[in-house]
Amino acid sequence: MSERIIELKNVSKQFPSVLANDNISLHINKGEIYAIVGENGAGKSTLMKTMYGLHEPTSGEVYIKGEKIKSFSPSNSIKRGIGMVHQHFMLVPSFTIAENIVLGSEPRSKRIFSDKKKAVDIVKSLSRTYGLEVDPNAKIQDVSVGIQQRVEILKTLYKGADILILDEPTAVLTPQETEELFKVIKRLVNELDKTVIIITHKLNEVLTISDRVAVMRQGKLVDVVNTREVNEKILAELMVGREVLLEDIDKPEIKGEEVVRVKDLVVKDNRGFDALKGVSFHINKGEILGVAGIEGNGQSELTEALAGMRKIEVGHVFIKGIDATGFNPKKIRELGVAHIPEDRLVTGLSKVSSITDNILMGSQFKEEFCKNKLHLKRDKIRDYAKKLIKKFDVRTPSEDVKVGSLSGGNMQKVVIAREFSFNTEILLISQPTRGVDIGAIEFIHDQIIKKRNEGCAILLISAELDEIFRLSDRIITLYEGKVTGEFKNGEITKNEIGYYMTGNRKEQV
Amino acid sequence: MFKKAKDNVEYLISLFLSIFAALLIGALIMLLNGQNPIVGYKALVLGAFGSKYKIATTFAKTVPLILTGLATAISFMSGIFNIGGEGQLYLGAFAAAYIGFTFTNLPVFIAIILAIIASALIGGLYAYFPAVLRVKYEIDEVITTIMLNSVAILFTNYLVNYPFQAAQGKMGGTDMIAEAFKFPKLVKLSKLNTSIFYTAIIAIIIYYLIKKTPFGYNFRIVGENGVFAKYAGINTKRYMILAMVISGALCGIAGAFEVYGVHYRFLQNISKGYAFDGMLVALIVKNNPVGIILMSIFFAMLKTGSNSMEVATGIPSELILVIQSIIILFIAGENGFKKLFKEYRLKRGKLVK
Amino acid sequence: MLHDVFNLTLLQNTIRTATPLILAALGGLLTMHAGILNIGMEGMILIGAFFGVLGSYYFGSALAGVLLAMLSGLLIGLIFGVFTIELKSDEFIIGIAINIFAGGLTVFLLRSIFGVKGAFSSPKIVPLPDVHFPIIDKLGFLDVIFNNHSVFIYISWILVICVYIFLYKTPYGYWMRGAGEHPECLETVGVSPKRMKYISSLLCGIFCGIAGAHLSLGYLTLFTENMSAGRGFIALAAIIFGASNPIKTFGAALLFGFFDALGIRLQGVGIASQFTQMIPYLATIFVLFIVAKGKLNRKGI
Amino acid sequence: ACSGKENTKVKEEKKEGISVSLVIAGGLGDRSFYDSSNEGIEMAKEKLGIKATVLECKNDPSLYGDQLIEASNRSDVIVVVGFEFYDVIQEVAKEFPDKNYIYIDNVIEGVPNITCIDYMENEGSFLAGALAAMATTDESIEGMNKEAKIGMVGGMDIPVIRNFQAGYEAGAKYINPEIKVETIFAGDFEDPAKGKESALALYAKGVDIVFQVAGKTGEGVFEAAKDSGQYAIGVDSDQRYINPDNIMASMIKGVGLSIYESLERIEKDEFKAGSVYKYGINENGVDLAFGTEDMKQIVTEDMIKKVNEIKEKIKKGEITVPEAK
Ligand SMILES: Nc1ncnc2c1ncn2[C@@H]1O[C@H](COP(=O)(O)OP(=O)(O)OP(=O)(O)O)[C@@H](O)[C@H]1O
Ligand SMILES: Nc1ncnc2c1ncn2[C@@H]1O[C@H](COP(=O)(O)OP(=O)(O)OP(=O)(O)O)[C@@H](O)[C@H]1O
Ligand SMILES: [Mg+2]
Ligand SMILES: [Mg+2]
Repeated sequence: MSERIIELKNVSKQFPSVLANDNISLHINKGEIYAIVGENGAGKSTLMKTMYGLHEPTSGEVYIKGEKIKSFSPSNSIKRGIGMVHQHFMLVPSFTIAENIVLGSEPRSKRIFSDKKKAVDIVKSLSRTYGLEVDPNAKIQDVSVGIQQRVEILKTLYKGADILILDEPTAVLTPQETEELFKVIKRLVNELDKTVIIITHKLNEVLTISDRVAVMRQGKLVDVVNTREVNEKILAELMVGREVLLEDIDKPEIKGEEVVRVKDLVVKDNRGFDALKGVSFHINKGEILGVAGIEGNGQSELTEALAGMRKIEVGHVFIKGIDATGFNPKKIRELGVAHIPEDRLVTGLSKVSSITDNILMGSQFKEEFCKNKLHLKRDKIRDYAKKLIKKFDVRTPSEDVKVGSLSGGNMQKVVIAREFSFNTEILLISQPTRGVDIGAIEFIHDQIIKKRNEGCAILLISAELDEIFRLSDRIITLYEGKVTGEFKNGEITKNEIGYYMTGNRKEQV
Repeated sequence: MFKKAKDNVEYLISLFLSIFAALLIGALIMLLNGQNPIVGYKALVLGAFGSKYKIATTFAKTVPLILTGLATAISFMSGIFNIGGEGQLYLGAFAAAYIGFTFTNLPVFIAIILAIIASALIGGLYAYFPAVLRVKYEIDEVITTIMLNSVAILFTNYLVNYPFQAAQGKMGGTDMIAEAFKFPKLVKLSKLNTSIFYTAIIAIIIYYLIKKTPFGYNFRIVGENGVFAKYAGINTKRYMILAMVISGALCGIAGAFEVYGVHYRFLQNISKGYAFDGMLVALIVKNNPVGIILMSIFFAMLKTGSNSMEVATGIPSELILVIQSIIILFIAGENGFKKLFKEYRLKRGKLVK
Repeated sequence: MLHDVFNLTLLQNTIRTATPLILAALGGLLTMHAGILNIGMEGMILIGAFFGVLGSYYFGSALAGVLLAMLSGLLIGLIFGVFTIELKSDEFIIGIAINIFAGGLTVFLLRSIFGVKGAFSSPKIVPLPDVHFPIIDKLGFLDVIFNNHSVFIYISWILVICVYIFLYKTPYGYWMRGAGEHPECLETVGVSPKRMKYISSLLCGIFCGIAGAHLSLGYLTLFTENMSAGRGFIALAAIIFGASNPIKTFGAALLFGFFDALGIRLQGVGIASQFTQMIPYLATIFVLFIVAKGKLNRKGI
Repeated sequence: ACSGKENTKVKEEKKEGISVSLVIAGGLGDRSFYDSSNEGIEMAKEKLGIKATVLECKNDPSLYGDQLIEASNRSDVIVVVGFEFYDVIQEVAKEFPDKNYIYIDNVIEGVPNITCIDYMENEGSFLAGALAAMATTDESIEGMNKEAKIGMVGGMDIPVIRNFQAGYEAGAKYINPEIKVETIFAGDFEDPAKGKESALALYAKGVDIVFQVAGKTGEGVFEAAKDSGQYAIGVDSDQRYINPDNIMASMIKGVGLSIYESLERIEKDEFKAGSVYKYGINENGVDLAFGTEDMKQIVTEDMIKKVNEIKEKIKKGEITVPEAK
């Protein structure tokens, strides 16, 4: 029998209003890749944080390398060789990548000074070794989430952890990047004898990478299975408690007029460089236009520009025939646009406000909730919030809970619930299912299709090619701020589209 | 917005416990200083509520606290920090006084309305500048408002010592406002006057604005997450400026009430930090309008009471300041104490779903 | 006339006026970096000023005064820390409470220890020494401006450099800034953000204690009630002005000192004193405006 | 038995003397104005056996009324110190017609139970100005330069302080019409550092004597004098003791004395309530003091003599001292 590198005995974690982990016992063997799956809010992150020492369990015992943990703290865990990549980035925005990677264990000169040069060198060589390219001197606030994810992984590698906990590391990676990461993980395990615990909502990834899978549901450990013995369907069923079918969806043809037209759009990114260099496209009524592209090729800037949140330098945006170039978000919304932003924590939600308050946003002046544009109808609002929570299956003890205390997937559902309920004709959707469990993905996809079938013109941006292919009627590829190809869904395969996403034009194929 | 009654009760309980703990420490200090705490606290309470006059005096002191407290609440909740209430109050007071001693022939009703409008306008305007600097030029409003306090106080100081110096009695103030304009007193000798009714009306309006209207909701969301508010279509800049202007106007009105209800003229040191006291009050109750009223009464009680406490028991007023600051510390720590207690209970208690 | 206003003593005066601000601001900017806005500096300075005088008077040594002031600052910083960090209380409230506390406590102790009210001065209070650099004796204007200042004026310059190095060149500085910007992140890399916040708050107390001791033992040799006279707030303004960067904050404090000195000197020229006293405040706003406008313009390009 | 005890107590009180409250606008410990008023009360306690309480308002206008009423409720005679009480005292005195109010530093006429004592600061500071003007050109005094330039540091730019300033300038000009008198207002009565900076700025301009009229801010003026080896003139009380080497004289306002005298008159039933007393040089209400016997004088005998001559001339009306507008 192989060595049990981590063992949990009857671990429970109680938050004031939630029992996040309920009497969990499991063990992880040295040198294995152990996957954890479960719905949003099942308690996966909490369990990982407990292993990492960020939480102290309310009851139960944790053994690392055979030793019982008495004092829970990340610094002790780091000493014991545990590293963790968190679901929500743990990076200081104003520091450079190198500074972030070495934070907490900086290379020093003369014992008290931090040695910046050495840090940069270390990062360079780490990048090279693991094939995770980053610019050590770039500031975190200026780089894309994909890069930030790499930085997170480099951070744990730098600390020399032999147990790696990865909480949804692939959520924001492109398929190529995921593939790269998995190579790295395999190498770490096979050649360097490390142990990896990985949380992911993508069941195909689980099957590709892991040796064993633990399934969690509502705080409990439902089952631990050998990966070889299961398939996606079984896992999904274990997770959600019912059958989940992410099969091709039926999309009736809708003949609709043009609703959105974008002409020669030029937009700058946060650092002042051109992020979009003359992008043009249109979207028709009842059509989903998918934008495929590797993270950081202008997708974020595109949605922001369309939503009125980023200055348009050159070019025009027409919405329903009206020149909406330079409109602010309010005016854009008044034209009938709803928007699911890429960054739900900062843009899409107010974490310190209640779910009700988050859902009310945008409807506060509507006659339904507000008499004479002056008096909010509390009861109506509360009922509405309850209704949406139920309809969109937000897992929460009550509608008064602050959004910040929800699990990631449930936060996303709050945004979707609000924006999809506006009854708008146009939807800008960015990464709708990032970090969302498979049951919820099915649900969100259904909602998007429903919107489309109702005649909505939808712009869909996603790092998930599967998602793009599953939902879109038409697909454009974006590379370095330019459109490199446009296809009807079905004209092209997932493999072929990769060429366009890496800068090759149609002619060259 | 939709806070549960249970939370409120819990808050009140822990608030009282905190105050109680602070009073215990205060008692200890008095004991160490050789005074009898029971006598001291009795004098404090009697000093604040012991007679009709004392009660009136206590309530009179709530007026500027409530107004500046509400002013703080609306600006802080919108994520823009008006620390300039003191300056706005001075300018508002002067503007109101100016109307009162210049247009002495106006009908009373008109004069008072005019004075209140003038004070609100000038207070609001004086808050408008730092707000615009913040919103358009990203200049921190905490600095500018602190600086503008000094400027306003110096400027009014100039006005009352040069162009508008009182004709009689080397007052360091303007002339008196017309006799007819003075707000009637409610209790003989005390400073309690009809401005408390106006204050109540203003408090109700602000309460309604903050708690019941979509605008109040917008103010709050702008303060809680400006990016989100902007994304959702709120003109955050406008709301921030508006919050600041309302805040300044309230401070200006507080100044007008000091003139028309208390001193009947502008005095060069008309406020000794009312705006800061009001800020404290608002912060303690987390910008809750009803809380501001209650906490203002508590602070006014401390002020009137401690005055009598000093005279009656010989406990030096400095010591009372120390005790007061401990009370403030403990009230501010209320939430923290509660959390620590809950965590402790959680550790020993049973698991619940 | 102009000569009376713009002369070397103006710069001398600038340096003297700025020093208490600099010392306090160095502390305040540490808490600022650690994510705590400290408006209790006013009270911390006052406490430092009192205990500086107390220590110097009783032990007959200015050093003892400074040490006692630092110790008192440390304690008050600890109180500040416990409430803002441990109990997560609103830092505004705690700051104001500390100011009230300091005002009351110093007056109370003044009366119970020295038996006086208002002011205490005595030949037994040993002042901090002035420092004389013979090398720049002969250098004319440099001598006037930079020589013969109280010792903490020079120390404050060294401290500016030290704090700068601490913040930007040592790991601890990174941790402190990380604690303010993203405490959870710091925690996950094994450094306690709470501890960094505590350290910042204790250091702030110590720095403000030194600022107070400098005020009551270096700048003056006495204690009077409320002698901090708003310096804590101006220091805060300097911190915000200087974007919490020690060098820029130093510059902001000097700027304020300069305009204050200018205001004093402009009184001779026939402007009502209230207007000359406004100069430092208006000038600060004006400079902020120019700087901000420049920044926006640059962004525009 | 119980009531008997109380009776004796009341009797004792009566025997002890009248009950007095001192209400001051600022706080004790300024080592000048308010402290001087308290000295009068202390003296009356000792010599007349009065019972007294002090109520401070700490410059908080919202307390003026409260403290005055509190005082009126507890005492027969209320001594009110500070021009700031102008309004409240009129309001309160009306409500307590059988109480006696002695009001210091302002003038209210025609109220039967308010007796005012107002000081002619300008006359006192005239003497200070004259003395400074004589000394500043006398190089035999260590540290003086030939230039005829003297200075003043005022707390705030308010009428009372400007009255000091008017007399000071007139006195200086009386000695030397060519003299330059520079005034700086620190803008604060509680900031000694600012006072020091203001005085240093004056000294740097060639001023060698600075007259401080600035409360606690003035403490900084004394320090500046000490540090730069130059001179200061104190105010309100005889402040030479603070630093006899650099404080050459003090212009004194006889607040304590006049309060004591008023209380004495009340004890002897000679008090004329409702009148206004102007205390100038003639009434010994203001004066220039040179410290105690054991202190070495900074100024010369001749100068003191000259000051006394000027005093006489003011008394006789040969010199009229201007007031501030
Ligand atoms: N700090 C906290 N305070 C209170 N409740 C919390 C806290 N952290 C998590 N929870 C709650 O605990 C439960 C489990 O959350 P957790 O983040 O572990 O879920 P998860 O399985 O990682 O979900 P996801 O897939 O969405 O990331 C959720 O109901 C969540 O709301
Ligand atoms: N959704 C809405 N429905 C009706 N009235 C609204 C709505 N949103 C805002 N208002 C009105 O707009 C005014 C200001 O609100 P807000 O700042 O949100 O919009 P705005 O300033 O008009 O925006 P902008 O100037 O960017 O177009 C208020 O008078 C309010 O009545
Ligand atoms: Mg999670
Ligand atoms: Mg001379």
